[in-house]
Amino acid sequence: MKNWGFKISKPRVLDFDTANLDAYNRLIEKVPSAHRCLMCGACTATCTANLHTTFNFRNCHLMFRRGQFEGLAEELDKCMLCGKCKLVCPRGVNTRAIIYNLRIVLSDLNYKKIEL
Amino acid sequence: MDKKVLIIGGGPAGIETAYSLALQDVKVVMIEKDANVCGNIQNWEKLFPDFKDAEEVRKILSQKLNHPNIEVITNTEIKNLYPQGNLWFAKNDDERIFEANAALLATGFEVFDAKRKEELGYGIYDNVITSADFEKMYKSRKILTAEGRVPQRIAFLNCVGSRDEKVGNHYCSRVCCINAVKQAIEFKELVPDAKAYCFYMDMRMAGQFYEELYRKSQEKYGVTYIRGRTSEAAVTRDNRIQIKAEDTLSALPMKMTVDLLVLMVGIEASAGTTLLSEQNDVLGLYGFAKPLGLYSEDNMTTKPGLFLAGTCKRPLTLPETLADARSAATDIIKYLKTTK
Amino acid sequence: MNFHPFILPFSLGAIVLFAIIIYKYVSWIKKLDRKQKYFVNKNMFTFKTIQATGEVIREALIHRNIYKKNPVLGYMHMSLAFGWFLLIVVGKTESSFYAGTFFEEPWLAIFFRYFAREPHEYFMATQFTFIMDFLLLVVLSGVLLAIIKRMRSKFMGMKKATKHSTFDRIALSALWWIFPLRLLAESTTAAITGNGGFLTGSLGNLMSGLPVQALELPLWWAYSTVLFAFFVALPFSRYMHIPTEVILIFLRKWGATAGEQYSGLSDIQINACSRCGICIDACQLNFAADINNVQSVYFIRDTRYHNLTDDIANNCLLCGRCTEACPVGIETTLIRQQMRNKAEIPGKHYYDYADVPDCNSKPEVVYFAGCMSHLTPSIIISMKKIFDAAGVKYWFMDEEKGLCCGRPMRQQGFVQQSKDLISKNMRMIHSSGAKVLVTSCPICYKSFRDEYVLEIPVLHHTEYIEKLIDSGKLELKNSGKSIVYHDPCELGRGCNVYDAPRAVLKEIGELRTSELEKENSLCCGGSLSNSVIDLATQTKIRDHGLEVLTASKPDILATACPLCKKSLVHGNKVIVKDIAEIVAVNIVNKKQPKKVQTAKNMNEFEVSYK
Amino acid sequence: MNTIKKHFWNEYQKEIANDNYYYERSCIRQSFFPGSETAFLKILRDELGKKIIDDQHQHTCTGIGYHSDIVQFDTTMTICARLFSLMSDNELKNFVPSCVTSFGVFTEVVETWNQFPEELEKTRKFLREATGREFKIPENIAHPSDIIYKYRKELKQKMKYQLVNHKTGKPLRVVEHTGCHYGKIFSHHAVGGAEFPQVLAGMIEEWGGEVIDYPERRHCCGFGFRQYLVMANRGYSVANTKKKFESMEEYKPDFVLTNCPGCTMFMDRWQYTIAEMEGKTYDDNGMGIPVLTYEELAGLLLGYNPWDLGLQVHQVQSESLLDKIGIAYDPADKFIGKSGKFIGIPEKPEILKVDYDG
Repeated sequence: MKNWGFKISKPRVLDFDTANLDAYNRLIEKVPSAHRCLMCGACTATCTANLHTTFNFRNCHLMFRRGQFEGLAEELDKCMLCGKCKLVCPRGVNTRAIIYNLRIVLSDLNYKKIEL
Repeated sequence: MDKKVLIIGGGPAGIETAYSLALQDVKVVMIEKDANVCGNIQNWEKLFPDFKDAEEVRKILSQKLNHPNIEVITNTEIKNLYPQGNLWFAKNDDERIFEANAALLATGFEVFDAKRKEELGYGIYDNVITSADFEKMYKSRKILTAEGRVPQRIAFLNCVGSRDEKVGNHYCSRVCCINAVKQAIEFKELVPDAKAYCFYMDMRMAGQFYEELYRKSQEKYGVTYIRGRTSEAAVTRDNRIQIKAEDTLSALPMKMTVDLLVLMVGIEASAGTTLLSEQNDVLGLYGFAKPLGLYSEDNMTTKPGLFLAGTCKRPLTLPETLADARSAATDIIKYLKTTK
Repeated sequence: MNFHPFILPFSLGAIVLFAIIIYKYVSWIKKLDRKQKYFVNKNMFTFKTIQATGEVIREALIHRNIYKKNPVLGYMHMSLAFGWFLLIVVGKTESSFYAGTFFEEPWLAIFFRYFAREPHEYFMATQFTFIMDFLLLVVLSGVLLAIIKRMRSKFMGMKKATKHSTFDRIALSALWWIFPLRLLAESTTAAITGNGGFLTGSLGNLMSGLPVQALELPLWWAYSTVLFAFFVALPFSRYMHIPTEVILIFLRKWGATAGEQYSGLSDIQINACSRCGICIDACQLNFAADINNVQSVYFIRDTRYHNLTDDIANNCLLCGRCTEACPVGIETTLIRQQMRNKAEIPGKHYYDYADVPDCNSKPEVVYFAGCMSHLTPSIIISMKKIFDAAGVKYWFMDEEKGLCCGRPMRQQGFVQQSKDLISKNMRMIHSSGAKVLVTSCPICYKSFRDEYVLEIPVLHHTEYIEKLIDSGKLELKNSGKSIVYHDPCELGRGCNVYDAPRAVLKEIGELRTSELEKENSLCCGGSLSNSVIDLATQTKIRDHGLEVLTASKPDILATACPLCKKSLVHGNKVIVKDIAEIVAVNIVNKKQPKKVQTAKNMNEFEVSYK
Repeated sequence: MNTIKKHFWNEYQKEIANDNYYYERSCIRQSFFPGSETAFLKILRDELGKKIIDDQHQHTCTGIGYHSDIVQFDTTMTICARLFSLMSDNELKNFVPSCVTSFGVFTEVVETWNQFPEELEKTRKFLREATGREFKIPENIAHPSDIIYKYRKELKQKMKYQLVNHKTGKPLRVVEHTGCHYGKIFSHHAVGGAEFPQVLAGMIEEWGGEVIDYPERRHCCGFGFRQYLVMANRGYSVANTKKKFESMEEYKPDFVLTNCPGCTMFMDRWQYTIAEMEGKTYDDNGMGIPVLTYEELAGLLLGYNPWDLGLQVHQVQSESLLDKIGIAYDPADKFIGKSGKFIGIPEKPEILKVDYDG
């Protein structure tokens, strides 16, 4: 392969025409309450992991909803499943189940290789 | 007209209906559980969106009660309301019985008890207050921390007890957003150098002049609005309050230490509303009374002769409540004319 | 030789049955994990084995546990199991006497009346005939009860009966037919030969008008054939619990328990499930939320037949009520955790980002509030007050930078992640050099007790407060308020802490009881472990629980778990307080200066834990 | 094009001089697409009979340096002024810059002088001090594509071929791409303005082709001056080209027509880069979509020899297009230069398919 000294920049646009928006349906099957999220960020605010690192559950959920999977699995690994976020959600979204099921859906989508 | 109407609740809705009925020669008995009339606006100092003195409104409303057709009974809490034949009866704890041709529920609202959101620390930390507490403080034009300091940084949290499935209140209380804007401006007028922040999920500025006031608060008073629901408050060593939210627009978790935290408590059905609605099978969602229909039947109930006015039905602003009260009076008169 | 071709189905079935059972036994034992094998080797030749034998008789034959829970159901099981067992034992003895040797044809005992046609002169022939008839009557009464139970489960005091699989149906139908057919076959023979007892003989007399000669052989064939059907279906049906329960009792007595990974013991436990359905009645999802296809019995069935779905594995509060109720003693919640989520990556460090602080002070106590307690700041503030009032020097380990205890990950099946968190927390705890670890969260408490290897004792704050009261460090006044205590699942059933919270509450108020307490207490609905149900379902469970708890209209509903508190408070029905909060407002100010704990005191403290 | 659009672009018309042009050449076209400018002069002189001066004293307009923030605007104005004085030397008033960047620069300079007369005075002073020259502002500045557009009908009369697939009889599907600096700086100096540039579309439609209207039609070719020139930004440059091609791909264009040196260059050459980097081409055959200048296209249709027009030095080879139109060509002559000497065969790309064996 030639060394070009540069790479084609990835577009930063959210392309709703090409993004994988169907994966979200698989999450909804498992956690129907995910629909109700109004992106208030209460979950991110209370997150225990946030005492140590920046982890934004709301944004992960949103990115997944928008079909943006890159780096998501690694990001979700920061979660400790402690469930505080579930307690503060004003819309009764089962945030903890979202994370747990996101891990499964993402690994099914091959965004995370399972090394054994 | 030789008819009598029983009005339960001496707040703005009750007074306005009473006066409208009195003008039409209907005898009115208005029963208030507290010592004073005017209900929740007694606790308010200024009103949104025009900063009108609540005192003025109270004066006007109280004067209306001087009408000879109106009898005001205070310190009497109705515990039982029931129809018998074409008449309506109301009883208090002392078994005192009131009788009338029609009854109006104007039992209004109570502010949400912020202690139920323990994570926000109301009743646990000294420097967490509610919007109602703010209003009381503002009467003396002194917004101070528990230690008597002038706050240099204040935060208003919207949707405390509203739009929250965890406390069972799915609805929007309608008044808190604009109230937060009003109180933030009041605070900034008192302490121009201080910083005021307002945390919101959505800013709902649907009333007339609301958007203008919102804009003014940003432009003239520099109030900062942060889109993110605050989910936790903790106390610092110096008794300030550290809150955690996500600044959702920058997608970053944030924390902020403030001198005073104001919880914009929502509207909940009052205990009387729930009790009397339940007795008469007109209990709707969240403890509010349920009108017969949403449109022309908004003041009527399934029970002939039982009418509703004001915030016993749902969260309403003061002007909406007064308009609703007058419309209830029209329906009551129509009813009185057609029934024996 | 006493032979007739009709014995062939029975013999074949018996051979198949024993072959399969032996194969299964061997493969399960091979699959036991290291810890379980260690316990087996250690305790196999001890008194425990004799104890286990006793238990086998009590449980597998007499069914004492079921009897205690439901006498009619207990009798049904006992009459079938113990009755049949005695039929075999007595029948074998009888046939040995008849044949004059212990090594007679193995099938002789089973078809004895057919072969022993003339009233033979063998030892105690009349007595044997009487006993055998009596035993058959006992078994038949059990069968009758079983049929009634199937038809009308309410009659047996059970709300829900388990739904059955195909093998279950075959085995069950066969089981129902074995003894009526045996009765008919023996009675026809008795009618022909007159070798019957009070039951078979009488029935034989009644049948004298029938063509008994023609009926005799077909009935014996039918008897043998249903035995074949039962034996062959048994290993694949729920009746596998009969041979499996025996091995489970031995393993349990030897000290083996379910570990974090699915093992041979888990296999044994799921095979030991008789699908009696008692767990369905115990489950709140069933009686408070009308979800009745996810209970342990179904979970275990699906696990056994390898068609477990995530939705069933995850739809459980892990409250432990079913474990408590299970007559066989299957560790249902632990096995459920083993079966949850297999997609994990061994050896990966998940929480490297965690920058956990070491303790700089030299505290007596490490206090770990737990994640959830940060949403109930009142509990934290109360604990601080209590520590201060008792003059205890403590380190609030997760005040600023806490980590999760690891149990939520474990409950969801992510063992590796859980271990990562545990090792980080252990380092912090040990860095303090404290003598005791106190936590406010029962979930953390359970984790500290069961999954951590700690050098210091761990106490839930209710236990700790009790110690403080007992040692005179904390003086409380009685508030005179009436209090009902809600047992948090993880503290009560999880850690067997029932008395300490009650002892503390008795000091500060009038403790009232509620209908379902201690082992039978209800889950508040706030359990994190169920990732399937939504808020509306949780609310149903909570409201039902509140109904039970507030039946006596107490002033305060006390609990000892931030999650329970949060859940119950939102019910908005009664004042809900954590025990720590009630204690904190009822401390009597002794006005004694805060003094530093002496080493002597600390030692006393230590002794009292161990 | 629907009627509303048509109505809309008609508001943007410009005055294009009839005759007597001063030609200002492009810096880069002569090396990248050497046949184009020659063809233009030939068309003007031979086909249309116009007078156009191709001055040997001319020089850069500073466009690339100016848009890369290297050359100051004062310098640019002075250098442009010298070019205008050269035009004045030839007693001409109609300025025709070959390059779209230059067209933008000259328009901007003249517009500046109109708005700020003091700048004009300053420039006169600078030019005088530096060279002793005086200059007149051109009466008309038109891009060569404007002139071809203006005479598209006349040229059509002389054309041997049409933009029609000679086998199927269907019009060829063409992507037109006007350089950003043609209409996006001063839309009233462009035929059709910035939104509906008509200059190339008009030629295509007149000569029998069909213009493809695709979503990213107005998007930049990707050059972007410093985006390409600074290597750290180059990924951004190619990303924009990729975006354009992704957008046009499903319309299956037969070729791309451009009027700007940079656009021709980058839409042609980046196809090679994208193919080599990602293995992706935007046609069905892996050969890329030919990119032509309007002069090359006019020359082809007029029957000029494709190799004289310089099509062999394009990255994406155009034989497939010639076959579609039915233009006769001799493959053996492809790499024989004007002098009759063999000019060598370019290295063969790894992924992008070409007709030659390099």
